[in-house]
Amino acid sequence: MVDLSVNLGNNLVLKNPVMTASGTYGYGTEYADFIDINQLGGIVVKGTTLTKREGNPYPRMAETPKGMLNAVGLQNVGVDSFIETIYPKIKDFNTNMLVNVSGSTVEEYVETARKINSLDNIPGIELNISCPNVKEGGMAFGTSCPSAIAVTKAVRDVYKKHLMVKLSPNVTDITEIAKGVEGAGADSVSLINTIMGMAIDIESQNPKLSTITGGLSGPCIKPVALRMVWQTANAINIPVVGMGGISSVSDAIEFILAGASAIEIGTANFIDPEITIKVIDGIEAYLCEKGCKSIGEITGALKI
Amino acid sequence: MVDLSVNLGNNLVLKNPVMTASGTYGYGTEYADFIDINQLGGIVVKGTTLTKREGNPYPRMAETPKGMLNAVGLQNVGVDSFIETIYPKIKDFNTNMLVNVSGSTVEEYVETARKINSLDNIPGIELNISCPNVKEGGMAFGTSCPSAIAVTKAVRDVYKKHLMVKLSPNVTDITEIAKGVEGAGADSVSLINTIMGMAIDIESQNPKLSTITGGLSGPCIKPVALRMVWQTANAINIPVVGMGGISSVSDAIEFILAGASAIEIGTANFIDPEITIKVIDGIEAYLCEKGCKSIGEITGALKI
Amino acid sequence: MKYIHDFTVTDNIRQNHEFVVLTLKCDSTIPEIVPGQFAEVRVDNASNTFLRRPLSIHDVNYNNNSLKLLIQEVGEGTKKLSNLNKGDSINMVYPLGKGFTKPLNDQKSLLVGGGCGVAPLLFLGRYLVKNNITPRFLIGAKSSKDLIRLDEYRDLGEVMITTEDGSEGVKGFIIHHPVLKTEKPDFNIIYTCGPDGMMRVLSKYAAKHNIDCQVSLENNMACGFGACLCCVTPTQQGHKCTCIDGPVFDSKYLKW
Amino acid sequence: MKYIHDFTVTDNIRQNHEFVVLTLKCDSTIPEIVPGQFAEVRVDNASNTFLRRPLSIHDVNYNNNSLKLLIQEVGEGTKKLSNLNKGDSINMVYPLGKGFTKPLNDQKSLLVGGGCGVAPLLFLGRYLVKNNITPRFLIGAKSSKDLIRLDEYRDLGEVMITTEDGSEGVKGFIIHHPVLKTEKPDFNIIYTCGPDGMMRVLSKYAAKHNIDCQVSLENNMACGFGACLCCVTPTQQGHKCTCIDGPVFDSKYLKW
Ligand SMILES: Cc1cc2nc3c(=O)[nH]c(=O)nc-3n(C[C@H](O)[C@H](O)[C@H](O)COP(=O)(O)OP(=O)(O)OC[C@H]3O[C@@H](n4cnc5c(N)ncnc54)[C@H](O)[C@@H]3O)c2cc1C
Ligand SMILES: Cc1cc2nc3c(=O)[nH]c(=O)nc-3n(C[C@H](O)[C@H](O)[C@H](O)COP(=O)(O)OP(=O)(O)OC[C@H]3O[C@@H](n4cnc5c(N)ncnc54)[C@H](O)[C@@H]3O)c2cc1C
Ligand SMILES: Cc1cc2nc3c(=O)[nH]c(=O)nc-3n(C[C@H](O)[C@H](O)[C@H](O)COP(=O)(O)O)c2cc1C
Ligand SMILES: Cc1cc2nc3c(=O)[nH]c(=O)nc-3n(C[C@H](O)[C@H](O)[C@H](O)COP(=O)(O)O)c2cc1C
Ligand code: FES
Ligand code: FES
Repeated sequence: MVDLSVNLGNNLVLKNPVMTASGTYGYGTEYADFIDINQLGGIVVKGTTLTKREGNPYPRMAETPKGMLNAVGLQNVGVDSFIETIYPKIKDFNTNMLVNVSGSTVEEYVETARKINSLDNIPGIELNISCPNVKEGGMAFGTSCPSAIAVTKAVRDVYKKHLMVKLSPNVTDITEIAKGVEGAGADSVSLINTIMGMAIDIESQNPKLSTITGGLSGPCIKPVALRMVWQTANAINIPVVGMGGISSVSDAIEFILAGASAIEIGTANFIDPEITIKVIDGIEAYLCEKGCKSIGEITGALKI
Repeated sequence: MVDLSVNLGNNLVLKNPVMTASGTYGYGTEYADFIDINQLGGIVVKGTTLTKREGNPYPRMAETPKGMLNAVGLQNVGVDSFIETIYPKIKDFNTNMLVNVSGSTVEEYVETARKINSLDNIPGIELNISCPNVKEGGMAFGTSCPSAIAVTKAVRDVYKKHLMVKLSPNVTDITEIAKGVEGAGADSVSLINTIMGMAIDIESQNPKLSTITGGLSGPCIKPVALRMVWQTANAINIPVVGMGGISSVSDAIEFILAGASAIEIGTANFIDPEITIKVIDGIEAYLCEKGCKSIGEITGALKI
Repeated sequence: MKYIHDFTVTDNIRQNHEFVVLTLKCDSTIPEIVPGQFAEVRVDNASNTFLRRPLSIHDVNYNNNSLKLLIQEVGEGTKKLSNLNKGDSINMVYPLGKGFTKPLNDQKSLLVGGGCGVAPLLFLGRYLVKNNITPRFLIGAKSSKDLIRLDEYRDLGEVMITTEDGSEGVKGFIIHHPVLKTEKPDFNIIYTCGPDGMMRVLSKYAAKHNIDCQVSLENNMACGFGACLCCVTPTQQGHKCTCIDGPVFDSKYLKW
Repeated sequence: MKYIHDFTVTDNIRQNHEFVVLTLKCDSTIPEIVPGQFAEVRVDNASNTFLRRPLSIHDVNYNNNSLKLLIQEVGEGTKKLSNLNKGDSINMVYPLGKGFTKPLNDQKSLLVGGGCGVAPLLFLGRYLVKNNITPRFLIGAKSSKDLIRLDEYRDLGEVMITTEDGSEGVKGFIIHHPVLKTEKPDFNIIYTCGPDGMMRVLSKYAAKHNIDCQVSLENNMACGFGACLCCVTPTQQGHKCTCIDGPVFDSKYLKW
C-alpha cells in the first residue's frame, strides 16, 4: 500500500493530494451523482464574498484552443447565506471542504474569513487574491506585492485555521508575491488562478464575453502553470498546491515532480466528471510502478 | 479591390498586414518551395546578436496542448556573418525584411542595430527585449520598464529606420512597458513573444527542455496574446503588430479588430507552410464580405 | 440521477444539407428522461473542440435503451457528431436540466419550434400524447428544404408551417401565422424552442394573451450540471443557471 | 524541391502489435526521393497532437506515385496514423532532409537497424541493389515477434538477426553479432538507423575499425525544414539541424 496522504500544515491533512478547484466544482454536491466525493483529498468550494453577488452578465464563457475563458465574476450567495443554507449540507462530507474567499477591500476579506473561522468543519480557506473577473479588486491584490502582503496579514490575524493563499499568474515574478504572503503568515499557497485572456466573434465583431476579458483555464495554460509552480516551490518553504490545466494522471504527476505537495483539478471536471478519481488511482499506480512508498518521495523530485 | 496595405510609420509600408514571426521563418528562404514569399507583408528574420551564438543544448522543444515550448536560445551566425553571407541572398526579396535584434547588454543591442542601420534593404528592426530563453538578458530588458526604456532609447539614437520593439507577455502590465518604449522613441511595438512555460517527462522525471523552462507559442496562447494586444492598442498611439497563436484567417481578424495594424504568424507555419497566403486571401475575402474598402476600416473596430 | 454512459451509434440518417438524426443505443439501462432535458455529448477525434456539446433528447425508446439526437451542423463539434457512423461510440452525460412541465389536463397546447429547436418538441409531443393531450405544432423555417421529419410530427398532431420565402406553409415568420393572429388564442399553453428572437416574440404574445409559455434556452455551457455558473440567464430571482434551473423556463420568470 | 501533397491510403497492413505499413498514393507526381529522407505527416482528427510527425520514407514506387511508411505506434500521433483506413487522406510535407549517400563502387555495406529505425533501410537496400551493391542487413529486436517484413529485406540481401531474448538469431544486442566480432570487418561502410545507444556503439565500432558510418538521427522536430532550429545535434562544426543537415550524418562529424 502506498501512502497518498499529504500534510499541508496547520491541521490540514489530505487523504490524497487531489483537490478540486474553486469555481469549477460548485459545492461538491454537483458531482455526487458521478463519483463518491468523499474520496477526494479536498474540495474548494465556490468563491465566497461578504455579500451576495450576481456576477457578470451573460455571456460568461468562450471556448478557446484546449481551454476556455470564463467571466463568472464571483456569483455567490454571500457568506451568511453560505453558513446558513449551504454549510449544513456539506459539513459532514468526509473530505476537506475549503472555502475560497474573495473580496474587494481588505475589510471584506477579513470579515468573510472571520465568519468562516467559526465553522467547525471547514479546516481552511483559500484566499483568492487573483480573480481577474471582477472590477473592484481580487486580482489587484494578487498582482502587487504590498497589497498581497497586507490582505494576507489582515486575514491571518482573524483566521486561525489553514490559510492557503491563491496566487495570480498575471504577474512578472510570481515568486516575489509567494515570498510576500509566506512572510505574511500564509500556511500554503495555491497556484495558478486563470490567466487573463480574450476572444472576439469576428462575425458580430463583439467580444465573446460580456466583460471583454476573462480568465483562461484548461490544458492550454498547463505549461505556464507548471513553470510557476516549479519556480514557487523553489522559492518558498511552505507547501505549494499546484493547478492549471491538469486533466490527466500524467499532468498531475508533472506538478508534483515540480514541487506541488497537492494539486487541484478545475476545468477538466467539466469534460470528465470522474477525472479526479482517475487521477487519484493513477498517482497510486505510478508510485507503485516507481517503487515509492509515499507520495512525498516524488514531491519536487524533478531531476535537473 | 480592397486595399490591404498598411503604413506602420517611419517608411515601413507593408503591402498587406501579414508578416512572419522571428525564429519561426528562418530567413524566409526555407519557405520558398511552398509559397511565393514576395507576397508577404514582411518577414522578420531570426533573432540576431552581435556575435555568433550556438544556442541552447538539445532538447529544445516539447509539444504541449495546442502549442509548443521552445528553448532555441537565439542560435544565429552573428550580425557580421549575417551581413556578409545572408543579407546578399535576401536583400532583393520584394517584401519587407526586418531583422530581429537581440542582446545581453545595451551595448550589444546598440552595436548590432548600428550595423544593420547601414543595410539599404532592411527597412526596420524588431528589437527583441523579450526572449525567455537566454540566461544573460533578453527578457530581463522587457520585463522592467526602466530597462526597456533604456535599451530602446540607446538603440533609437543609432538606428534611424523603423524601430519596432517586441514586448514580453511575462509581465504584470504590458501597457506600462508599451508606453515606456513609445516614449523612448519606438516607431511601433510588436507582441507577444512567447510565455515562459515548462514540461516534464514523468517517466524519466527530467524536464523536457535542456533549459528546464522555455517559451510557449501556438494557439494555446492566443487568448492571452489577443488580450494584451487589445490592452496595448488602447494604451499607446504608435501602431501595434499583433501575434501569438495566429493560425487561421479568423484568428488574424480577431487581432486586427482588437487593434493590431499588422500581424505576425509564427508556429502555425510549421504545421501549414502555406498558412500566410491563406490568411492574406482570407482577410481580403472578409473585407469584401463586410463591404470594407481598406484594412484600416476594421483595425481596432471591436464593438464594445 | 445523472449518468455518464457510452452509447453506440446504430443509425445516422441525414435529413438535409445541415441536419442529421443519430440513433444511439446504450448497454446500460437508460434512466427516465423528461422532454426538454439534454445531454452533454463528448466530441472525440476532433482537433478543435474542447468542451462537451449540449444537445436535446429528440426521442427515447426505453424498450431497447435507445435514444435519438437531432443535430444541426454549425461548427466543428456538431460536424464531427453528425459524421459518426454506425458502430461508432459516443459518450454522454445525461439527462440534464429541467424539462418541460406537463400542462394541466384541460390545457390546449401549441408547440413552436425553429431551427434545431424542433429537436425536443418531438419527444415532448409523444409525451403529451401519452398524457392524452393532442399536441399542435407550429414550425418555422427559412425555406421548405429546411423542414425536416414533418411526418414524425404529423403522426402526433396537426403541423402548421411558416417559411420565410413562402416555399411551404405561410410566408413569413412564426408570429405571422394565422394561428397566432386570432383575437383569442385557441390554446392556453405554448412550448417553444428555437432562436432567441422567436422565443421572445412568443413570450410577449403569451404575456399579452395571458397564457402560459415555456421556453427552452440554448445558452453557452461549460459543464451542463450546475458546477461552473457560465450559463446564466437573468430571471426575476437573479441569475439562474440554464443547465440546472432550465433549459426550460416559464417565460414570465425570465427577465426578457 | 519540397512539396505539400495529399495522399490517399490504399493499404494498411498490420505487421504486429505495434507496427503497420501504410501504402499511400498521390494524385500529383511524386518527386525523386533519396533513401533516408523523411516526410512531415499531418495528424488529422486527433485531440492531443499539435505538430506534424516526422516519418521516414520506407519504400517508393515512382511508377504509380505511391510510397510506403512503416509506423511504430508510440503515442497518439502514430496511433492515429496507424489506424487510418483505405481511402483516408493524409497530408505530407516531403521529401525532407539529406538522405544516405551512395557508397563508392567497391564498398561493401552493412545496414543496421533497430525498432522503427529499420524503416529507411528497405528503401536504402533497394537503392543499393539498383546501384549494383548487394546490401547486407543486421536487424536487432527485443524478441522474434518484433521482427517484421523480413522477407522484403531478404529479397534484397542477407539478413542477420539479434534478439535480446534469443528467440531468433543471435541472443543479445546488435553489437554481439559475430559479424561485428571479427578481427577485420568484411564490410567498409555501415548505414544505421535506430535507438541512439545502438548507433553510438556502431559509430565507435566504425571509428575503431576506421570504416565509414552513416547514422540517421531521430531528434524531436517542430518544422522539419530548417525554420525553427529545434532539432539540432552537436557536430564538429557546432549545432546542426537534424532536419536539413541530416537526419543522416557521417558519424565522424557528430560530437558523440
Ligand atoms: C440545452 C441545449 C440544447 C441544445 N439542443 C440542440 C439540439 O438538439 N440539436 C442541435 O443541433 N443543437 C442543439 N443545441 C445547440 C448546440 O449545443 C450547439 O449548436 C453546439 O454546441 C455548437 O457546437 P459546434 O462545435 O458545432 O459549434 P461551435 O460554434 O464551434 O461551438 C463553439 C462553442 O460555442 C458553444 N455553442 C455554440 N453555439 C451554441 C448554442 N447554440 N448553444 C449552446 N452552445 C453553443 C459550443 O458548445 C462551443 O463551446 C442545444 C444547446 C443547448 C444549450
Ligand atoms: C527523421 C525521422 C524519421 C523517423 N522515421 C520514423 C519511421 O519511419 N517510423 C516510425 O515509426 N517513427 C519514425 N520516427 C519517429 C517518430 O517521428 C515518432 O515516433 C513520432 O513523432 C511520435 O509521435 P507520437 O505522437 O506517436 O508520440 P508522442 O510521444 O505523443 O509524441 C510527442 C512529441 O514528441 C515527438 N517525438 C516523440 N518521439 C519522437 C521520436 N522518436 N523522434 C522524433 N520526435 C519524436 C513527436 O513528434 C511529438 O512532437 C522518425 C523520427 C524522425 C525525426
Ligand atoms: C468557470 C470557472 C470559475 C472559476 N471561479 C473561481 C473562483 O471563484 N475562485 C477562484 O479562486 N478561482 C476560480 N476559478 C479558477 C480555478 O479555480 C483554477 O484556478 C483555474 O481554472 C485553473 O485551473 P484549471 O485549468 O484546472 O481549471 C474558476 C475557473 C473557472 C473555469
Ligand atoms: C522555435 C521558435 C523560435 C523563436 N525565436 C524567436 C527569436 O529569435 N526572436 C523573437 O523575438 N521571437 C522568437 N520566437 C517567438 C515568435 O516570434 C513569436 O513571438 C511567438 O512564437 C508567438 O507567436 P506564434 O504563437 O504565432 O508562434 C520564437 C518562437 C519559436 C516557436
Ligand atoms: S453550464 Fe456550468 S453551470 Fe450551467
Ligand atoms: S525541425 Fe525545425 S529546424 Fe529542424
